[in-house]
Parts: sequence; structure tokens; C-alpha cells
Amino acid sequence: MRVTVRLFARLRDLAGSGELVRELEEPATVASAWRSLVDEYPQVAEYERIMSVAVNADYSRMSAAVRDGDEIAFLPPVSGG
Amino acid sequence: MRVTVRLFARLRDLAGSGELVRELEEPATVASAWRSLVDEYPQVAEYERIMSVAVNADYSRMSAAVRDGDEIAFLPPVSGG
Amino acid sequence: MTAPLPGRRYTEHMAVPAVAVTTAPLSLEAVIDVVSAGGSASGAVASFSGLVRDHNQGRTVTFLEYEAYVPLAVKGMERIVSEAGETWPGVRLALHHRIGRLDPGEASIVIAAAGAHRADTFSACRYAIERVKQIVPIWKREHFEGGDVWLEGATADPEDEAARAQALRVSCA
Amino acid sequence: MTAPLPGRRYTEHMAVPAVAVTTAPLSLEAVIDVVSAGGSASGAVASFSGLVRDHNQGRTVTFLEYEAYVPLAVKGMERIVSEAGETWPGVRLALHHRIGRLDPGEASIVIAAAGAHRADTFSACRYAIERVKQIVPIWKREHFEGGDVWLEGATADPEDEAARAQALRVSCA
Repeated sequence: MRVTVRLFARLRDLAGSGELVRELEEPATVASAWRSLVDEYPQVAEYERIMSVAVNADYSRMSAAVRDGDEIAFLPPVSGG
Repeated sequence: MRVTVRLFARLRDLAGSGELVRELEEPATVASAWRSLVDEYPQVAEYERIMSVAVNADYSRMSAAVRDGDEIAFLPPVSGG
Repeated sequence: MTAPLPGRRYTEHMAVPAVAVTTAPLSLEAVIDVVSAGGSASGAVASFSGLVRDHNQGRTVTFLEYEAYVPLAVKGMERIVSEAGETWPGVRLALHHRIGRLDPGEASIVIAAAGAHRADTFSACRYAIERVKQIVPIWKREHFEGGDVWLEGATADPEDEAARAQALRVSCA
Repeated sequence: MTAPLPGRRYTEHMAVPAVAVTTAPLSLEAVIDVVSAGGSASGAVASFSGLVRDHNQGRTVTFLEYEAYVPLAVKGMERIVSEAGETWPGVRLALHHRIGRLDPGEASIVIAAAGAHRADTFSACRYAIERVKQIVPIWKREHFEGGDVWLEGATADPEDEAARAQALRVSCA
């Protein structure tokens, strides 16, 4: 299955891209996508404990199942306003 | 001595005028002007305990001395904003 | 305070003052401009407009009539600016009060507070409207369907520390 | 959200929405108009502008760069409007956040809250800015003399009741 991974702010800078496509083995979770990301970009690992995650533009959890075509977003601590 | 008395809002309506000239015997206080007013317009007496007073556009007290030419204002409870 | 020219907004013909009592329509933008002048050190501007409601206490309001003892009202508003400056150093405050006849929906007061941080600007803005209702000699007569009545709130006493403490409390200070 | 046309304010070509994330310059008047629509039942409008400061933590700021996960940011702002409506029934709230490059002095966010009574409007307006900083996926990169840095604040979690309680507390609710 194939998912789109969206990265923002410093997390995007660390990975060098704001949008990546990942191939994941089924069944997959948000955590599967994250592990795949950390394998390729170890420097993003520091965000694991402080980031939020979203699936298809809704807040979600690392344990949530993902399906083919889903958009998974990893979000650093926010600083809007 | 002669002072100008300014009245506002309902106090003005009760006296029928927003600006009166009163002749007071020396030495006079704000209270002297007020008593002179109550003598002529007894219906204003209800404001004695709830009004504020000013002399020459500064907050003052009933016991404050007034001089010839002063402007004395009697102010109902305020309702601005 | 200079009286506005008839038919023109007061902002068209004078430098906008930090405090004003005027018969002209108010502009929230004008007080925001006053507190924003002088650069980009401010990160926050809190602002407030008080509007004439079309209903009050079950009555249908047709219009309000505001009256002021203008020289003392201006002094009272200047005092509020000064109190806010002492309480929240670095916060700039401006407030304009309208008098005369106001229809429902029109602004009777506009207030703006600018500063480095939002907490102080919210507090100063809220403090200003509370203090106006406590110490500024302005009165409103409500005209409603079937009559009219002078509204009366607080006995004005700028030295009443209990009233000031109450204004600080509701300002989340 | 419809993308604004280049070179035009978003208010010129669309009905103004209660929430928006846009690259166009913000208008406080626009959000005030949104919450004021629908008559003269409101007696109070509290409003807030967040501005880019020219200094932060001792650094001279040259500009800020805001980035958003737009669809989730809009949902987060809609959630804030909904939370405010539940907390302060009858209060109407609107907020617009700008993204892209912002120079010192420019507004990054504008918020307005209208209602019958001032206390609720101040609280709702303050609550909105606190919640934006907690749950809306927007980030700013500060460009200063000598470098740049992504600023990071709260871990966004709309279900975090402790964060919501904190926002209510500072809102004087």
C-alpha cells in the first residue's frame, strides 16, 4: 500500500521535503509510516515524543490504522498566532 | 458671591435647567450651593446621597470651599460606556 | 477637546487624540492607529467597541441619548490612560466616547490597547471600559417604545479604591 | 478555503468567512463585520490583532514566515468557534490567520467576538488566541539578523482537557 506523508516546519527541513510517498506493508499504522521515515531520516527521531499526527487532515494517533491512499501528517509543536 | 451650578441627566430634568447661577453668602461650600438648590427644587434632594460633585471640572466634596465665579457640578450616578 | 466640524469624521481634520468625547461617529481604526503609532514593538492590540443594542431589559430600544460633563469626562479618561500605564508598563491605551443621539448598532465607545504581550493588552482594554463605567461623567437616556428613562450606574469617585480593585479583578489583571 | 486572487484583499471577492487561513493581508474590520452581521442585538465587540514584532528574545527580527497545514488549521479554527459557542452561548466569533512572509508591524491573526455583554466577548476573544496557539497546525520561522529559527510551542492535541482548562483560565471565564 502507498501513503503520502506530509511534513511541516523544522520536520520538513530535517527531511528535506514536505511531501513524500511511502510504500508500507499491510496492515499498516501511522507508526509504520513514522518508522519508515526515521529509517531514512534518522535526524527526525527527536520529534517522536513531541509531535502530533494526522490522517487525512484529522488529528489521529500513532496506533491508528492507515489505508492505501491515506495522507499522513507529522506535525511539530505548533507556533501560530 | 456668585457661582454657576451645572446639572446633568435626570438631575437636570428635575431642576428644569442644566445651568443655574446662585448667589451664596460667604464663606460658602459646595454644600451651601446644594442647599440653595434643594430649597428651590425639593425634588432633587433624593440625589444627595448618591451624587458626585465637582468644582471647576475637578471632583470635589460637599465640604469644599467655593469662591466667587466657581463652577459647581452635581453629577448623578454615571452610565457611560 | 476640539469640537468636530459638522458632517465630517473627527479623524479627517485633526490629529487623533488618545482620549476624546465627541458627537461624531467613532472609528475603532482611529484608536487602534493611535496606540499602534511609533513602530513595530507591539505584538498585540486588544480592542473593544460598545454598541447600542436594540433591546434592553425586555424593552425595544429606539435610540440612546448620551450626555457628558465634557471637561471632566476627558480628565477621567486621561486618568484611566494614566492608571493603565502604571498598571501595565509599556501598554498604550486610547479611548473615544461618543455623545448625542445614537441609533441601535452605532458605537458609543471604542477602545484600543497595544503592547508587547497579549495578556496586558486584553487586561488594559477591559480595565478601561470598566473604569469608564465607574468614574467618567457620562450618562445615557434610553428611549424605548412607550417612554424614556435616564440610566444610572455607579456613583463616580475616582478615589474609590474598592471600585478600582473591582475593575482590576474583572480585567484578569 | 478559496485562495485569494493575487494582489487583491480576500474581502473584495468573496463572502467573508468566520475562519480563514490566507496569504492575503488581514483586515480586523472584516472579522468584526462577520460577527456584527445580523442586526443590533450585540452590545459589545471585543477584538484582537496579533502583530509581528521587530524584536524577540533580544534578536532583531527581519521578517516571519508562517506555514500551515491548511485543511487541518481551518478545522482547528472551526473547532475553536464551536467551543466558544458552547462556552459562551450567543457569542459569535471569527478569526483569520495569515501565512507566508510577514514583515514587522503586519498582522498575523485577527479575531473578533460579538455578543450581548462585554465579559463574554472579552473571554471568547482571549480564549480564541490561546486555543490557536494550542491546537492549530501553524508554525512560524523567525528570520533575524544573523540567522533564522523555527519556533515551536505546544504539542497540538485538541482533546487535551488540561490545555483547554488553561485557555479558559487565562480567558477570565
